[in-house]
Amino acid sequence: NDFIQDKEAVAEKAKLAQTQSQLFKKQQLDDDDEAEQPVPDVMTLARHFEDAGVGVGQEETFRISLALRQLAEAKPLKSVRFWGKLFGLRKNYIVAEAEYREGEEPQPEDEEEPAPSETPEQTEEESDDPTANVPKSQYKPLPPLPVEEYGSGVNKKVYFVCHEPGEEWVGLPNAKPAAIVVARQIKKFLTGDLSAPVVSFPPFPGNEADYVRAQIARITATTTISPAGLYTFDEEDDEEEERDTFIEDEEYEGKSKAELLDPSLAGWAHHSSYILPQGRCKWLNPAPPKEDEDEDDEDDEDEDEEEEVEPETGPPLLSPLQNDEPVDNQPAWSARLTSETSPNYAAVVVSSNLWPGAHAIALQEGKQFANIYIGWGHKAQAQPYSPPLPPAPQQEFPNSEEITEAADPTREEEIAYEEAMKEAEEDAEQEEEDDDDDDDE
Amino acid sequence: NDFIQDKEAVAEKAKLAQTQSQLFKKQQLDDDDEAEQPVPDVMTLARHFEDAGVGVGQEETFRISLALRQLAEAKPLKSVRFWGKLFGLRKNYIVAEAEYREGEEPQPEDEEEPAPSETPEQTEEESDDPTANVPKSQYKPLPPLPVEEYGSGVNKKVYFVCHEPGEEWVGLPNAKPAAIVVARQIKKFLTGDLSAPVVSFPPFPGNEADYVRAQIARITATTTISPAGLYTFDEEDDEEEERDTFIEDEEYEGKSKAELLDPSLAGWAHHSSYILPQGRCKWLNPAPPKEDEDEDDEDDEDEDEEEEVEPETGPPLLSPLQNDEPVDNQPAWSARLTSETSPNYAAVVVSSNLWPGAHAIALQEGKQFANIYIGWGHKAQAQPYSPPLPPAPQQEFPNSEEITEAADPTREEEIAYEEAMKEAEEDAEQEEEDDDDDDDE
Amino acid sequence: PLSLSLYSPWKMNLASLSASLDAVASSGFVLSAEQRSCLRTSLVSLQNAEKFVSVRLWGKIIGTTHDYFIAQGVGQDSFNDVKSFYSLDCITWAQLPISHPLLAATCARIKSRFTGDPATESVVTEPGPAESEARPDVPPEVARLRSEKTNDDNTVTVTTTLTEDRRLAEAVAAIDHDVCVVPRGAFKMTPNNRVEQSKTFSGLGSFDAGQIENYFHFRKPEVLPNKPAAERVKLDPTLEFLDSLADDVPTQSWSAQLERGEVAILRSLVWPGGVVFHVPSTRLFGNVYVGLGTKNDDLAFML
Amino acid sequence: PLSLSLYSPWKMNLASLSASLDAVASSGFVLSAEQRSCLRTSLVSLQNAEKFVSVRLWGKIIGTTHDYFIAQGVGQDSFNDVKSFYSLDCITWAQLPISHPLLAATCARIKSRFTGDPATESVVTEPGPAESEARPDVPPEVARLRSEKTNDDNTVTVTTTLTEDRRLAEAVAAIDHDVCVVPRGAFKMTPNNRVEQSKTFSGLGSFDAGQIENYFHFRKPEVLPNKPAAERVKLDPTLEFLDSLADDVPTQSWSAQLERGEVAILRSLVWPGGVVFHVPSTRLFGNVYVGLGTKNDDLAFML
Repeated sequence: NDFIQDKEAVAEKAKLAQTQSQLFKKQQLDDDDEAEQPVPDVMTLARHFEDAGVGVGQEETFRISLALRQLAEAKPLKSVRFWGKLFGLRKNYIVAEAEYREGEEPQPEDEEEPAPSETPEQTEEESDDPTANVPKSQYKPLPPLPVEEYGSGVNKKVYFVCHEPGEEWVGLPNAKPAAIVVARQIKKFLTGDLSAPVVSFPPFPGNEADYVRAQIARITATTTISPAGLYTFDEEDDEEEERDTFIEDEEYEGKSKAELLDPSLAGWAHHSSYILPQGRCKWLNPAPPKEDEDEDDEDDEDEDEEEEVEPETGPPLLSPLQNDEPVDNQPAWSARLTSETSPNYAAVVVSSNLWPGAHAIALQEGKQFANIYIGWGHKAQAQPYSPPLPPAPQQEFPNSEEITEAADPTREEEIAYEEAMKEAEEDAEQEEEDDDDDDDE
Repeated sequence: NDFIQDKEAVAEKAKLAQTQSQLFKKQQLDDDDEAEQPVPDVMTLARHFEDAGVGVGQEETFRISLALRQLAEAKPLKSVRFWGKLFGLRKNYIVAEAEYREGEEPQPEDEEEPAPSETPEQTEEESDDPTANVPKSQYKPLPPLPVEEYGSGVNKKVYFVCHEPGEEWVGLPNAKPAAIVVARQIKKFLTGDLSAPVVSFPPFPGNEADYVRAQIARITATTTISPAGLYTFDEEDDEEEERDTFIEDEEYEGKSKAELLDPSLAGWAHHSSYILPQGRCKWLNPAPPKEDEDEDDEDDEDEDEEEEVEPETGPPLLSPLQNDEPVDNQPAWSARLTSETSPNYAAVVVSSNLWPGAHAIALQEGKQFANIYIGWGHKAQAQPYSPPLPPAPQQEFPNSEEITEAADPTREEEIAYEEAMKEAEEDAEQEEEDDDDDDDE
Repeated sequence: PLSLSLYSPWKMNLASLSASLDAVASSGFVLSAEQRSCLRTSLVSLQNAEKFVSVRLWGKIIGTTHDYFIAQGVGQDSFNDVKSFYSLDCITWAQLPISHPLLAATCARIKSRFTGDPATESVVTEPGPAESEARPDVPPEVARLRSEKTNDDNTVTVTTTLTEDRRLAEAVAAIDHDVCVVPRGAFKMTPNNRVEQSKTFSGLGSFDAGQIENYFHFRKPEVLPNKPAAERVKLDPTLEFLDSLADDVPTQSWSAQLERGEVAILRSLVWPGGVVFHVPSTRLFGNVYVGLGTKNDDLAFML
Repeated sequence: PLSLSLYSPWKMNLASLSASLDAVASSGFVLSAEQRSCLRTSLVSLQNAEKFVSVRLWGKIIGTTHDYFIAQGVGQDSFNDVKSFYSLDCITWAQLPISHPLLAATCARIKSRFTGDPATESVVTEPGPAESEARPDVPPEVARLRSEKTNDDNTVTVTTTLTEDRRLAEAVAAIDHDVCVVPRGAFKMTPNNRVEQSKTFSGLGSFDAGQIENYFHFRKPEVLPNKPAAERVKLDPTLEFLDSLADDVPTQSWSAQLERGEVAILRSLVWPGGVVFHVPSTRLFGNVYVGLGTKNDDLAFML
């Protein structure tokens, strides 16, 4: 029977135990109790989430908390938190969100490398296949929008994933605008393999690592929230448009549970920047005016698409939740207490109805809060998904009279034309006759 | 077979479920988050105790927390806490410690009533048994020491017990000095029935309710501790001897975990008054000098016991733990962290080695602390228990020459006496002879 | 139906609940100590009041303002005698209406979220059978909810007004149909055609536990009777008398993982939040649901 | 031996640990999430490294500075092939020495607390057998610890120097002897005289589960062989081949309660902290110890 396969399962279990046992090492108590810890008190937060019916179990959470510490020790990270868990078909992802210590950020070059599959068309063009000699398309796609660098926009933080706590953490690539744009149009199950291709229409630019990263970016942007007023913008930084950092407001006085529970959700604010339709947080003109070319030509050619592009805008960072769009006629967020029998010791939990599985809790009058996502990585939708239709064929030439083929005349037009011609002929004959007459006269 | 008995067990389970379901009622959130709650956040404290391997399980703890609230609502109580759990042979006791709201304390008379069995000898004396006519003992026992009233000494707080959360809470009688004195000399299992007699030598003055209360008093006095410095004496109260109240020290700055963990236990202080050998916290002369009687008589009679009684003394309230006597060559207390892998988020737990099962935790630099006892209610002892020997028979008369029977003479004394007598006789004869001689002369 | 089963599978007793919760925690189904306390107490009362042989926790359906906890009580016949209850606070339980095929079809059209208020009404308008067609026999409590209207073009429109508890009943029944799953050998068909729990079941092996063909739908078989006779004779009638998950349509309806090498987890892709678990080499298995109560109609695009 | 058993009793797997912990929590045995995580991981490694058929958590012995967690690994023969291990951190495990009767008697004289440092030494001086008496056959590792001295009056004094892990081994063996208990019917004697777990055991009834005569010591029987033959013939040799708790000396060695009507708890009065549990009508039973590791010699005075 399946004795050998059973043995394999047991061996796998033992191997995982071996791997995980490295997590359980003693730590020295910091001399200074107040010392900033890179990893928050995951267990305490998880207990409050558990009170809200949210979590992955105390034992797994404990292992995750140790794995986060391991990550913080292995890389030059300033802070690491448990972002959440994404279910996959064959493996699941544990996701950690981290920030590098100042001055120890990875070089941008390093980040660009792991995405060689971004433009698969190019490799095809250079290959030796027999179609290589067919006439090549003159179509030049717009250059992809530049990826926001680590530290700003959708890549303000960096994300690491592993399948089981104790296994190696794998850094995800930076989120790419094109990937986010396509991710919004597709709905795919994750497989659990970061290098798996994402087969979809429209074609997804990248593999599962990019898709995971894009979904994390979308979920983070929409569902990361904090009690309103806890953070504020640095007064010295007065560029209103592009503020994507904030500081703790020292004057925050705490919010009562009633305020945090208010169904208007005015007690909570968005903690992450909104992602624009173009897939970036900071808007960038996809085709900046090229000043060295002839302006008239351009006016003609780019009229429909790029001329005088209206910058995309979205709600600013720290906007209150009450402006969020309803989801299918239901509020975007639901707020509750974690206990109805002991409300005075309960935490406030706020759950996203747009991304089911995303939750936030607030403790200690909102001075402590946390966000988590546990789910399949899919947005809620009341209507069945239907893939987008292929775009309309591109116009090859601008529509102008000189190159427009004339419509074939209809029978009526022909008759009218023939009649008109006949009449004209008759008129000419008549005139001739008249001329003759004149001559006669 | 045992079908009917099984049915009874099922019915009992259903009945308990019915009783307990009354606990689970919703509570309104207090408008003022800061409002003083009569019951502390039992669940959070229990979670920290659980981290230390101490507790009765989350579900039972939750039911207990609701039962405490029920108690606080049913009686005029200012505060209620989960004191602990005592195991019994047939039932266990859940113990709540409470303080009445000011002005709503029970009348002292109410408290005296539930102890009618205190002096069983008296009822025997008055009964009609045939030995009633035998000569009665002239021995008048000293009147029992007065019981400390609610609010002071061992009865500073009041205790309620139940077998299962949801069942009715039963108030325990005030702790009696005589019961405490005898409880120290015996070692008995609790049965779980408050009205059960306590069969012991020396005879225990009361039933199991008094024994439970005496053990609670002893455990509380020895093992209730708080971080040193968190509380202080009110400066206005300058009677050094009898201070048994304290106030929170507003200048307390918190103690680091290292300080709370220090093996000297200097970071912790006794939070309850020491019980003197006489079974009270405030010393009382058991036989105050009766001024109206003849002083000489008294001097003679009371010489051995009561004259010039040295007041018993003990360590004052808030004494540091480091002065506690070692237990069998081991320190009286053991301090540890609740986690060795995440010490920075761990609590400090201190366990009594004198009363195994008694523990204290400190959180938030000692600003929050809690005590608990879970066990059989027995003090640790390295040597096997041996019951005290009966006291030496009482001296009926003071030892004076006039009533002392002379010792029988030994043979040597007899011989010496006889010889002395003989000699005397001979001397007498000689003298007679001499007299005769004299007469002759 | 069901969930959170154990050594005497499908009974939620002191022991099985914790063990089962342990198994499904990694799938995001956790209960607070408060909820566990309440459930243990209130489900004992429910069992006693309704004289059930056993009660079990089915799961919860997440609403926008409150969640519905669902429990089931089982009578003498664990295959046919099952009643469903819902509770908003884990303390008081109300019985759900009996599912009806007509309403099931109607409810499948509602894609909005559950609110958590059982009185919330949904109105569904759908084409009905032509006036000439025979009307199926509809019980009055169902007929009462439906009103037919003949349009000008002689087509019929049916308008159904449903309270949320009615919709909840249909969702529970629909999920049970697809997600209530038992491992091979856990139940057997007795010679007198009763489905009974097998006393000798000792669990699947570690490898087998991760294969969906070793799991069966605990419902009246639908696929099996339509299989070719040649295939059917190969099956052991005492053990393989139920529809196998391998015959599910669509074919890739499940994700199976042997998590940590110690517990087999089958996650439904059709009903996200439906989780089946089995601890290999033990009698412990069960299933639970925690989700929005709506079906995933997009599976074809998502794989 | 043993503890924390289950449907395949006496295996500590994902499910049985939680269920068992639930049952013994009311007796004051709780583990933190950290300890549970560590135990689950490290005991799997221990099982794998030592090729045990199963591992189980035995309990803990509380020391003044550290606690000893005790686990046991079981080989093919669950009755005879059991090894004990201790750990201070729930991660690394060290095997305990094999118990020896001579040292058992010596350790019974030590009444001081365990410290939690396995290297702590205790020195016990006790009268030995007269010089003329035959010396029992003592293995070298035990003999090494003992030194005999003939006094002036020809009596012999034996001085034994024991490290705490040695003492721990004897305490675990002594507690196992008295507290490792199984319900009637959970194990059976096969025709070829092997003790095997019964596959048909479905638990005691609620009433029976609260009666100590329905529990047996899982050890080589000591009382049974000395019973009158007339009594012995009344016993079922396949089920009642072990010493019943009813024959324990002293007679009142146990407190039995059916807690909450749902779990039978037997607490040892001889070894305070020894807890036996059984969930009626299920295969779940086990025992666990959490205490100081010292025997209660005062039972006669305490009842």
